[in-house]
Formats: sequence, C-alpha cells, structure tokens
Amino acid sequence: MTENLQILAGGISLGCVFALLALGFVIVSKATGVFNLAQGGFVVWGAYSTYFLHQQVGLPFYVAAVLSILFVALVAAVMEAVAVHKVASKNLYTPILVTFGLLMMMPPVVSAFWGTGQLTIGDPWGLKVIRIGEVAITERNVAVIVVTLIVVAVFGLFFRYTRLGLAMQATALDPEAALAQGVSDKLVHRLSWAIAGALGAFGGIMLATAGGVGLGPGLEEYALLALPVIILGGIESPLGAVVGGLIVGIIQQFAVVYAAEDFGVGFEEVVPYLLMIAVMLVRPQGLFGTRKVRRI
Amino acid sequence: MTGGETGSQSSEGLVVRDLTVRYGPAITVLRSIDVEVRPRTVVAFLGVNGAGKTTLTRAVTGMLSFHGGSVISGDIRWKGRSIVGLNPRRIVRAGISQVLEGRRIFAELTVDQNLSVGGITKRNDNALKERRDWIYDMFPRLRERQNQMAGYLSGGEQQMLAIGRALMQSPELLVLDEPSLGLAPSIVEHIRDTIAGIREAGTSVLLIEQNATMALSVADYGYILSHGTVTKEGPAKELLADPHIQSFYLGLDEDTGELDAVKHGATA
Amino acid sequence: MTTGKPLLAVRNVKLTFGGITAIKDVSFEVEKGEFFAIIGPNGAGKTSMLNVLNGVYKPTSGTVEFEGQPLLGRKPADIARLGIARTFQNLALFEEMTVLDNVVLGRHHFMKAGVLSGMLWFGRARREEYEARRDCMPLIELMGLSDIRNELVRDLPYGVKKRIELARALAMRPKLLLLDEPVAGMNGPETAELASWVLNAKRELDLTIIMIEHDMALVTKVADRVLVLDFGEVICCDKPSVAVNDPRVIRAYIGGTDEKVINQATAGLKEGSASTDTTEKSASDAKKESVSTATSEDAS
Amino acid sequence: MAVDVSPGVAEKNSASKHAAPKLRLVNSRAGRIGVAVFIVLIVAFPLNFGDTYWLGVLNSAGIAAIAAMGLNVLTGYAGQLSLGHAAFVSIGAFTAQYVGGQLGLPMIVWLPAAGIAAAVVGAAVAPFALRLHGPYLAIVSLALVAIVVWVARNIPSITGGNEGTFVTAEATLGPINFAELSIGPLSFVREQGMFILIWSMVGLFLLLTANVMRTRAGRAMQAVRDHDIAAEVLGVRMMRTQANAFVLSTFIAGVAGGLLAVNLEYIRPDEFGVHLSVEYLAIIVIGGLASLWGPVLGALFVTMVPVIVDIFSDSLPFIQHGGTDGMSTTDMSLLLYGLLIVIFLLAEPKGLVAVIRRIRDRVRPPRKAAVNSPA
Amino acid sequence: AQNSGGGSGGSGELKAGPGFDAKTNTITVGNILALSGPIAATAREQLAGQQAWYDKINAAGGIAGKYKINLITADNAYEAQKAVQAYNEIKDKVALLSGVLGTPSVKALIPIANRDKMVVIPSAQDASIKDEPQLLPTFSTYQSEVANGVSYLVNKDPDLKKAKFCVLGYNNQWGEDINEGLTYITSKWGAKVETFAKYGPTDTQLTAQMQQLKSAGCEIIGFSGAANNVPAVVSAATQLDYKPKWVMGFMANATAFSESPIADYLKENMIFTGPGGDLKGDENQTLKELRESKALNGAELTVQHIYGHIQAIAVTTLLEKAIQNGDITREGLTKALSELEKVSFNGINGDVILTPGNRTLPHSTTIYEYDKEYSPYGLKAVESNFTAPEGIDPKF
Ligand SMILES: Nc1ncnc2c1ncn2[C@@H]1O[C@H](COP(=O)(O)OP(=O)(O)OP(=O)(O)O)[C@@H](O)[C@H]1O
Ligand SMILES: Nc1ncnc2c1ncn2[C@@H]1O[C@H](COP(=O)(O)OP(=O)(O)OP(=O)(O)O)[C@@H](O)[C@H]1O
Ligand SMILES: [Mg+2]
Ligand SMILES: [Mg+2]
Repeated sequence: MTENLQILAGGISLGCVFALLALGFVIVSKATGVFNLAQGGFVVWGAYSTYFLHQQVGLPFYVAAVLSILFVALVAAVMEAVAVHKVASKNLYTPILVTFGLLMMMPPVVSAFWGTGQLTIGDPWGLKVIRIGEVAITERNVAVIVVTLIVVAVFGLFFRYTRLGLAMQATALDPEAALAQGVSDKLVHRLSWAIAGALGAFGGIMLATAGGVGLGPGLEEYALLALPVIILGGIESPLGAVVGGLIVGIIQQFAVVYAAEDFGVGFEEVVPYLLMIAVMLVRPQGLFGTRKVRRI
Repeated sequence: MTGGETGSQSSEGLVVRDLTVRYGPAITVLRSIDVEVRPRTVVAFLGVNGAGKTTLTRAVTGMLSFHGGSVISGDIRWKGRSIVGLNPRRIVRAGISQVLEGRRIFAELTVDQNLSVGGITKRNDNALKERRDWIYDMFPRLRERQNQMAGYLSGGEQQMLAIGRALMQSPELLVLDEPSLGLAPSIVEHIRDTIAGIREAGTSVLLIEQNATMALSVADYGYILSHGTVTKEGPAKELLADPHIQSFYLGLDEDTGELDAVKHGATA
Repeated sequence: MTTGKPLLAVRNVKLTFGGITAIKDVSFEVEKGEFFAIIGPNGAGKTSMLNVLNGVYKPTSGTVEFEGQPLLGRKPADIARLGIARTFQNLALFEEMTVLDNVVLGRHHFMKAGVLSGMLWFGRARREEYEARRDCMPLIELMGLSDIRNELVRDLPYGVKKRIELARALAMRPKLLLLDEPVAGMNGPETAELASWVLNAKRELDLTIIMIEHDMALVTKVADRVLVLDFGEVICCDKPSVAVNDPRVIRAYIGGTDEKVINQATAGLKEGSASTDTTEKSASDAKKESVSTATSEDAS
Repeated sequence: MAVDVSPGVAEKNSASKHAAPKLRLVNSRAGRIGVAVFIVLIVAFPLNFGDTYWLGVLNSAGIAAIAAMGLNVLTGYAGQLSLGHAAFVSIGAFTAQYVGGQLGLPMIVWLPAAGIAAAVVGAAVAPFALRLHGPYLAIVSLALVAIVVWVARNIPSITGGNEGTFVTAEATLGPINFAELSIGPLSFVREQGMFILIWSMVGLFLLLTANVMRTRAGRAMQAVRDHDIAAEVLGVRMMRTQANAFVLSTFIAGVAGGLLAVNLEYIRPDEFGVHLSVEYLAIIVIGGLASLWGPVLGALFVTMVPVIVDIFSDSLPFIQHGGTDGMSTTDMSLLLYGLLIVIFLLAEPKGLVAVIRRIRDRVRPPRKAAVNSPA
Repeated sequence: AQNSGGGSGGSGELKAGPGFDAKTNTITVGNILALSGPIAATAREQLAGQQAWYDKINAAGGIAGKYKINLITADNAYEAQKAVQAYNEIKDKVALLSGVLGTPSVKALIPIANRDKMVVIPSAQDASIKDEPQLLPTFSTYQSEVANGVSYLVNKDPDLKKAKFCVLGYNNQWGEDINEGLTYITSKWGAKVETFAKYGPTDTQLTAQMQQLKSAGCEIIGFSGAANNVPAVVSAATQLDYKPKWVMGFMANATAFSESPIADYLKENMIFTGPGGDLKGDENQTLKELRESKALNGAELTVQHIYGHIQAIAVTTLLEKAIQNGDITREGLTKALSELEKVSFNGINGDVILTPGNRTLPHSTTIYEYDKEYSPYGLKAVESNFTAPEGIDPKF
C-alpha cells in the first residue's frame, strides 16, 4: 500500500512536469494555431540562464529563476516577432518547421557559452524530503506540484474571464476577423509566446535541479515527452494538459513496476503513446478538447 | 467634387483623396479614387466582382497590410486626421468598425463570445451590456442562439452575428461589405432598416453591396466602381433612376424576357 | 406536372443537433423534371434539408426515397452515385487544384481506374482520363472557363468560383441537382446569366432541380413549385404565385410589415407573366456591352 | 514541372471545340530535354565521378528523396500531416533484411516486399487517420514511431533487437550487382553502383507519383485534402481514398527503407526515430509541398546543405577545433543549418520548387494568365 | 609496450597508402565522434586524451624516430548513418581510425571497414564486437567492469555474498550487458540477480524503479547509465531513504557532482569502475605525464582522458608493428593487426591479447570510490587494475 502511494506520489510529480511542458505548447497552439517545436529550446534557456545568474553572477536562486523566466519570455516573444509571425497563418507545416529550425539553433549557442558537460544549478531544494505518513516526497517535487496547480488555475481563469484570453482565442480562430475588431494579432501572438517561454523556462529549471536530471546538453529533448500529453488532454485545453499530464505520469510510473516485464523492453516509453491512442479512439479531440466546428 | 446635397465642411467624416492602392509590387487595384462619407449619411458602393470594393474597405480600416497591400499615394482622412498607415486597432478606437466580406465569425466561440470580441476595445461594461441587448433586440434569432457555437449557425444567422459584432463597438462609421449576402428578404429589409436606424443614431455607413436596389434605396449617395476607378457617382436617387445603372446593377426583374425564353424553351 | 411516382419523396424528416431542432417535420415530393425551390428565413433548415438529401446529415427520423430507393443510411458518395449532385452555399471548391481538375472530379464515379493502373498510365486509366476531359470540355466552355481551366481555383474571383461549382456539379450528369443559393452575391445581369445557364442545362440534360434561393425575383421566375420552410416546418408548398401571396409566408419570410417589400418580391412575377416578347441576345451578351432598354418600376 | 496536364500553348484559344486537352506528362521541349538529361546523368554521372564522399552524400539524398516522395503523397497531396513516416521506412528496412538477408531472396523480391510490408501497416492505420486532423494527426502519428521502435526492439530474431542487425541482403538484379558493379573490364566502387540503383528508383518513383496524381485516384486524394465533404458529395469514397494515400505513401517509404538498409549495411531500431520523421517533413516543406520535384530538391537541400555548411564553418576563424571548449564546428553547422531553414522558409514558404519556378519565369515569361476581373 | 627500437623502417622502404604524407613523414589518423549534444563532453575529453599521447610520441621524434602522428576528426552526431558519411569524408585522408564513438556507429562501419581494410579502434565496451577482424578493441567490457566492481565489494566484506544483487539499467543492450556481468559473477558464489529494474535514457522520475528495488530488498546494485541519469537516481533513493551499494561505470560521474547536493550520497553509497589508476598519484608515469600534458589544457584528469590515451597507445603500437613490416597501407595495417599478439598500456589498462578469432579483452578494472574532496572530479582509486579473483569469463 505504502509502496503504491509512493509510486502515486512519484507519478503525480512527473505528471506535473509533463503538464508544465505541455502547457507551453497548448498556449501557443490555442492563441496562434502554431505547433511550436521551439518549446524545447525555452527549457534549455531557462535552465542555463538560471545557472548563469545564480552560480556565475551570484544572485540568490529565486531571483535568478524569476529573472531567467522573464528573460526567456522576452526571447520567445522576440522570436515570434522576428521569425514566426510572418508564417504563422500560412499553413500547418511551415511554422512547424520554422520553429524546428529555431530549436536547432538554441543548444549550440548554449554549449558555446557553457560547454557540454554536466553542471549544477544549485537549487535550494537539493535532496530534501518531506514525509507525510509513510510517503516521502522531495521538496523539489512539492515545488513542481504547487506551481503547476497555481499556473493551471491562473490559466483557466485567464482564458475564461479576461478580455485578453478571449482575444487570444479569437485571434487563433481567425486573425483577420480579430484584427478587424481591434485585437492586435501581433500583441496576442507575442504574449502567448512569452507565456510559453516562461512556462518552458520554469520547466527547464525544474528539470535541471538535482532531483531532476541535472543541467546538461540534451535538455531540449524533454519537451517532446509532453507531446502525447497534449493530445490526450486536448490540444487547446490548459486543463487537459494537466489532467493528461497526471494520467500519463501516474500510469507510466505504475507501468514501470507492474507491467514492464510482460510487455517487452521499453514498454514504459510507449505507455504515453498507447494511452494517447486509446483516448483518441474514443474522443478524437482529446479529453478536454472541443470538436472542430465545421459545416457546409 | 462630390455633387452631394449635404453642404457641410469636408473635414468632417471620411474623406478619401486620390487614393491608389496596390497589392504586392505590381497589382494596382484602386487608381486615384476620391470618396467622401459625410456624417450621418449612408454611402453605397456598387461594382462588379473584382472591381476593388473590398480593397477600398481595407484601405479605410487599416487591413491592407494584412493582405500584402499598401497605399501608394493619396490620403484618407477621418474627422480631419489622416489615418493612412494606422493599425486596425487604432482605427477601431477612432470609431470605424467593419463587417468583413464573408461573415468571418469566430466559429468556435459562442454567439455571445463573438459579441464580446466585438466590444473588446471598450471598457465600459454597462454600456457593453446595453449594446448587447440592443443587438439581441435587433436580431432576436441571435438571442435564441446566444450560447451556441457560432460555427453551427446558418449562413444568414452568421451574417446577423457579424453585423452585431461590428455594432458592439458603437462606431461612428460602419463599413459594411456585402451585408445582405444570403439573407432572406425580410432580413434584408430588416438590415436596410437597421442601416437607416444606425444613420439616425448618428453613425455614418459605408455600404458595399451587390444588391443595388437595396443599397441605393437606403443610401444618400452612391458611387459606381469599375476596374479600380470611380466611373459614376451621385445622389442615390439619381443613380437609381439612371437606366444604365439599372441595366448593370439592379435586380433581375429587368431581364424577364430572356429567362422566360429559356424557360419556355424547356417546356416547348 | 406529371403525376405518378415522384422522383424524390421526403417524409416526416426530423433533424436535431443536441438541443437544437433544425428540421421539425418536413415532407414533400419532387416530380421528375420539376424545378423546385426551397425558401424560408435564415436558419429555417433549408441547407440542412439539402444536407439530409445527400447524406451529409443523418436525420433523427423520417424517410427519404429517390427513384423509389431509400437514401437514408447511405454515404454521401453512394448518394452521388445514384445521381444527386449539388452546389454549396459557402463554396466548397478544391482550392489548390486547377479549374479543370475540379470539373473532372465531377466525373469521378464514372471512372474506375485505381492507383495501380493510374500509376502505370496504362489501359483504362489512360482511356478514362481522356474521356473525362473530353466530356468536361463542353461544360467548361459553356461556363466560360476555357481560358482559365489550368489556373488554380484559389486565386479566382467569387463569381467565377460559383460557375466552377455549377460546372462541377453538372459534370456528374446528375438526375437531381441541388443548388444552394446559386446567385448569392451576384448582381442582376450576373444572376440572369447564371439562371439562363441553369435553365439551359436543365433542358439539355433533362434535370430535376431543387434550388434554395433568397432572390425572390429569380425564384418566382424559374420555379415550378416553392416549398417554404420556417423554423424547420413546412408552411407552404405551392406555385410561386400562390406562395408569395400566402400571408404566413409573407409574415415569416418576405416581411409582413412592409407593403413595399412584397411589391418588390412580386414585381418580377407580375412583370414576368406580363411580358411576352423575347430577345435574341444571349444572356452573357446582355451582361457585357449592350444596354438593355427594359424599364422597371422603381422599388423605392 | 509539376503534374501538368496542360495542353500545348497553341491550344490556348481553344479553337478546336470540345477537344480534350492533351495529356502529356512533359509538355515542353525543354522539359523533355530535362528528362533525357536526368536519365543519362543517373548512369553517366557516377561512372565519371569517383569521389565516394559526395556520391555517398548523394546516395543518402536519393534515399531520403524517395522516402519524402512517399510522405509527399500523404502530407502534400492528401493533406494528412504525418510525423510517423520514419516508422514505415524502418519497417521497410527490416523487412528487406529479413527477406533479402535471412531468407536470402533476390532484390526483385525483397525490394517490393519491403514496400508491401510497410503498406500493409499503412493500410491498417489509415482508418484511424480519418478521424483526426492537423496537429492531432501529427502527434498521434508520432506514436507510430514509438510503437514501431518498441516492437522492433522486442523481436530480435528479425531486427537484432536493441543492437540492430547487419544487412546482408544483396543489391543484385539478375547479373548486375550494384554493390560491386563492373562493366567489362571496368569495375566500380560500391557508391557508384548504389548511385545508379538509388537514383534510378528516384526516377521511377517520380514517374509513378506523377502518373498517380494526374489520374483519378490521385485527384481524389487532393480533393479530400482541399475539402473532404465536397469530395464525398461528388462521389469520392473517403475511406478508400485515404487508404490509397496511406498505402501508396507507406509503400514508397518501405521501398526507401529497403534501399536505406542495403546502402547503410547496418540498421538498428533506434535509428528510425522522430528526428528522421522531422527530416522528411523538412524535406517536403523546403522542397515544396504537393509538387513532384519538391522531395528531390528538398532532399538535396537537407542532406547537402549541412555538409556544405560544415565545410564552410570549418574555415571560420573563431571556431574551436579538437577537444576543448568553445563552439565546435558541429555546433556551428547546426546553428547555421537551423538559421538557413528559418530564413529560407521566411523568404519562400512555398519551397524550392517556387524558387525554381520564379527563376524559370524570369528567364521565360509565362503566358498571360486570364485570371481576375471577369470582364 | 612501447618498443621504440627497430630501425628497420627507412622511408625508402616504407609502403604507404592514404593518410601518409611522405614529405613530412606524417601519418594522419581519424576520429569519428559527436562534438555536440549530450555525448560531446565525453568525446572532447577522449580526443584530448588521444592528442596527449600523440604529442608525446611526436615530441620524442615520432614513431620509429621519424613518423609523426596527426589527428583529424569527423562528426557522426551519434548516428549510424552520419557515421558512414563521416567515414567517407575522412577515409582517404587517414591511415586508420583511432576512435569511433558509439556502438551503433562502430557497427555501421564494420562492413565498410572490412571492405576497405580500414583498421578501427572502437570507443566501445561491447563484448559482441571483440573478434571483428578490422577492429582493435582496447577496453574491458561492461560485463567485466561490473563483475570486478561487485567482486571487489564482496571480497572486502565476505558477508555480502549473501546480499541481494540487482540491476538498475537502461532498457537497451547496455543494461543487458550489466545484467549479464552481474549474473556471471554472482553465480560464482551461488547468488543471482534478483531484480533488473529498467528505465529509459530520458526518464526523469525514477521513484517507481527505486521502489521496485527497495521492495525487492536489493543491497548491491549494478548500474548502467550516464552522468545525466544520476541525479534522478540519487533523488529517488534519497526520497525513499534507500542506501544500497551501487556499482557505477565511470560514465556515470561528472565533475559537477562534487558541488551538488548528491555528492554525499555518492560518497557513502557508490563505487565507480573504469580503466586508469590513481588519478592524482605519481606512481604511474604515464598517468602523471597525461595529467600534465598540454593537450589537457589545464583541465583535471578524468577517466575519459585516459580512455582516449588508451586508444592512442593502441594506435601507435599497431603503427610500430606496421612500420617494422615496412607497410602502412590499409592492407599493411590490417596485416600488422593480425600479426600483433598483444597490446599493453603502461599500467593504465589491462593487456589486450589478440589471439586471432579469440581475442581477450582486458579483464582488470580500476575501482574508484567517490570523494568530493578529491575534487572536482571526485574519483579516488582504491584498487588499481583489479581483477575479480573469481575469474572473468573469457568471452567478456
Ligand atoms: N491580397 C491580394 N493580393 C493580390 N490581389 C488581390 C488581393 N486581394 C484582392 N486582389 C485583387 O484585387 C482586385 C479587387 O479585389 P476586391 O476584393 O477589392 O474586389 P471586390 O470589388 O470586393 O469584389 P467582390 O465583389 O468579388 O467582393 C481583384 O482583382 C482581386 O483579385
Ligand atoms: N452541424 C450543425 N450543428 C448544430 N446546429 C446546426 C448544424 N447545422 C445547422 N444547424 C442549425 O440548424 C438551423 C438550420 O440551419 P440551416 O443551415 O439549414 O439554415 P438555412 O435555412 O440554410 O439558413 P440560411 O438561409 O441562412 O442559409 C440553424 O439554426 C443552425 O444553427
Ligand atoms: Mg469584395
Ligand atoms: Mg443555408
């Protein structure tokens, strides 16, 4: 029992990391209709700039983290302005590849500055553990879970109740019509990228903590792990990202223990995809997605 | 220039002077156009498909650059200030709003949310609420459907929504691009009355129409656009009476004979 | 009209979407060779009715028979094969394909060749392609599309697109042609031109037509019978001259409060029946240079 | 250039009433010369050009071009965005080794078998795709990659499991062994023979896709892409069309996989991952979606540009060589390559095909198009 | 093993092929590795390690007193297909390949190397390639390493023979290798591998695996994984308050760990295995010189440097033999390889015995403990060139 609770706790924090990474995709997709592969780059930048500000400049960790998140948000917005905006409404394919090109460019820049070795980001959580009854959970995981929940709540409210949230949805649906109502598509697009950048950066920082995988090259790959989560939850639904993340995280963790041997090598790696397909068969728009409106 | 009957100062309202518009490097669509929309008037624009009517609306509402077009020469003044090069947001805030050709409602937002987007530049919630009620009164059909995804509305309902959305901004100049397209006669009539009502309420209207009978019957003044230039203009009544215009732009009933021939050929 | 077995029989069709009833209870019959119009206020369920006829929507209840065969439960593609073609209210062309390819697609179900023989450009595939193009060329010429047949549809003006849609539907050699607001967005002469093409095609190809249209002048002129829908229900189904004078139709559709609207709508009817002389000019000529001298009563 | 059924220029006034347009695949003299040159080059070029490095690069490009042609059928012509293409290439590759290597059957058997195996799986997944659109399909198709890698890792008797397998299938056609080509007294290196094989296949598939796309089945795919409901209402059977697109696309992918296997001589499940799928997508977008030559041009771009950039960045002064920190040549070329993709797509979202078309139009102005303003 | 004698190779008699510049008497050797991405740090250190040895040989006048060695690289991005491209890029410029990083890349090159008669020194520890005729493998296998590591622990504390032995490893061949080595050595005292917990290289959360190991009561765990997996391992173990003995490969260490919170756990619970010896001591002259070499550019000596050094020693040993034979063409080098009986590494690695068709890879392994004070690399040799007294299966 304790064992299972322990695995559940692990699954929840893993799920929250997935959710954070997925949310970045979801925001951009919801507001601009672009499927943004560069998200992985934000993860890298967030982690390394925090390292730089904390370990090299000497700022306190939290200050460094907040500054990095802001910095990456800015970088993301600039990227959107310079490279993506022009092709955003072209078709589905061109923006995917432009963002792929952007993704390719980011790690080399990082490794030019910080080399290719493993680094220590110096987070305050370290390996500290909180025990609740028999179940133990690292402080870092608590931080991930808490922040994820806050972020998601904020987003839910934001999209439902604010003008800007509405503007974002409208722009995604029809940029010209939104523009005609006085909604600046540029502002909306940039803002959504900035948010995605901030989320990616936060995800990156958490991944680079000692309780994560550490800071090193290849961090951008982790963003891709969130892809099945996005679909499972529904590509335009922040809530879906979270529920999807939790489902995948928890089931994957249990699969590691209870199913791996019977289903062959590498089963837990396909678990997210199998879950995604299972959901797709029943609900092609994902758990919380809405069906595309089409009529003739 | 304009032989209109209203003799007010031309620094009021919308004044387009010598406007030339081009798409890309080479496609010139409007050539030296002069247009004027005075306060509290309805001005109709007629012309065959591709004449450049929509392009004119884009020039006025700042949407040209979105389509890769630009003003090459000339000026557009709104209430005395040049609005060439302003972005659509500034223009909306200056009091010009538009109904795009082809409805363009937000298919995956509800009817209500569509209206909210329409009023997005306005801050006064009470005023918005009143405005919304006013629109629902004007189009009761929309009220019935207010929580439905707009994409599922019928063509005509979508057109009503598009007009309603533009009116949410309480504009001083409303630019309508083919508002009667696909509407039932009673609704066309309704919209005609609405346009007249809007004018009475102090808003001027730039009306682009294929349904010339409808347009000229509500307009004060009219322009005929052909291949990017104004080939004729005048008070709406005069245009309506002009036999050339009748034969080109007015309703089907003029051509009775031919159709009957074809149809009778069928039965013969 | 001839009686006997109708070409199309719609009985007690009901269609709902979630909580919304698009069609309440509609029954009507269309005879072979008839020009049948459907009118009604926006959102009355006209387009939905066409969608039911060609299988895009599945009605909640009711039956539809075409030439005695039930249509419900068949896929749109199968219904097309039975000989029902249509055009769309909001244009549904293949934008990234050429005009010619769009029209040739109308021949799709008359052709049989699959991927393999197409790949090898051999035998049937090759023969069929030649035949399909040969069959489509007259239509393309008829609609005045010859010069642009290799252009991509995307860049063409609205009016031209409407003509391509019609050509594409006619290429299917349908028995029953469904037209959803074919002249929306066209001015008078353009409307006349299109109407004359439709009537020509009807005669030459022996078509039965169901047309949705808000242009009452056109409806009164070309239709044999008019079905009037309101809120998904039939409020009238009769000759145009009868329908437009039906008070319920006037109230629901044409605009009951305002006399002049009725006058406007019925103007064509009166004129049409009054006028007997015919002109030799083709409709397309009329659209171009010649200035018609016909007069009309001023609507306002 | 692209699939073109246009009549000769002389016919443009359609003097001949109701004459069906001619259906020549290549309708201009320049075009026909081009085709002839292409065919001659496939044989003449490798035999006179011995640089195995560049031949090797071109061989990779050729295989990528074939695989991308398959993706172009699905994504370009049929409008289904897929990031799962690498999975089908890998099925083809392992099938080729199983049939050609383990069973020892000749190329005339293993090459089609590679295509068919991939196509069978393609046909099986086609029905799912019908319900999905846009990014949904893209990501769901990613699952294919993950699943195929997982399966391949768990059937070591065929795939060699994690560690992969050497490829012993032989590239022989009757007496011709492309891996050890010799003509009379002349014998050629492997790359030269493989060039002839690979680029002949490129030519063959160019012809086959061109034919499909100008005939009934291919037209239906494009129609479904542009407007599925309208296509259905015209009598196009969605399911069949979708399945056609998947089968054709994956068949081509499988054949490409077979060629990749013999060319590489060693294959491993993990090599056919997401990055490969993205590369194929990059090829068709950079080359030009839904165009015949797009995949070929795109493949040349995607395989040769990094090589050229590499050579170029090698000579940049501030680059670190050897084992110490600093930006390596590799990082530099990754950076430049990413930058090139971005710049190129911003400048020409329609791809290399559009660039070439523009250049051609500048050289030889197109005939006036009678578009717009129906006067 | 550096038989610097033998003046038999006058340039007049030397038959040379690609990679030899007769004007400068320079022999060029090539490296195929990834200089970007997660593996780049490893690659760079290996290169520096190779360069250090060549510098030393060149400074002493070169092989046979006159032939200098030049090192060039090509990038494989850690992909097999790119490795083939990289191979074609440099093959005409090199006499042999002094390093190919990554087992997949090595395997992809085997058929080509066989055809071209190219000799390749693989940077791989895979037992399956040890008898490939064109390869000159130099390292002990993963199997040997983990076996030695566990044997070391058990011999220090015989009570541990009754411990429960487990594996936490990648769900790929590397994990299988560790499992195989551990199964082999534990069978010597009648034990077995209780649990093999698997994870993917990109897994961030290892709580479930750790719970699995803990529940099974594992006390000694063989690990396969890279440095970037270790924080997650330590985090999960700490979370569960779980402290078995871990036997890690040297690839699992990173300099950065010494200043990170995981250092204490490493020190208490982990030993590392690999080639080399006392990284800071002076007993071994080769290590000392390597540590002070210019090629390291002031960096702290790591096992990866030694790894590269070992490859370079193998290269020069082979070249000496070939030069003695008067033939450094591809065929000549291949022949020299087939004639070479063994390669020795000055005490930084066990001997490779090159019995044709049945080679024996080094069975000895240096055992390191982790100590962050021994910083910053943190590996402190507690036993140099240790071979399990139980013996190592010759097939490893
Ligand atoms: N973005 C664009 N780029 C290039 N040409 C354009 C663009 N938009 C419109 N055009 C061309 O400009 C001309 C005028 O178009 P416009 O849309 O203004 O006509 P319109 O009078 O509104 O026609 P309609 O009655 O069909 O709506 C047409 O020939 C059209 O092809
Ligand atoms: N797919 C759908 N989902 C939900 N509601 C729908 C759907 N299709 C149609 N409706 C609803 O059914 C009603 C009838 O629509 P329909 O398109 O048939 O009207 P119409 O008579 O063609 O109107 P118009 O003249 O404006 O085109 C509308 O209220 C519309 O909102
Ligand atoms: Mg227009
Ligand atoms: Mg309708």
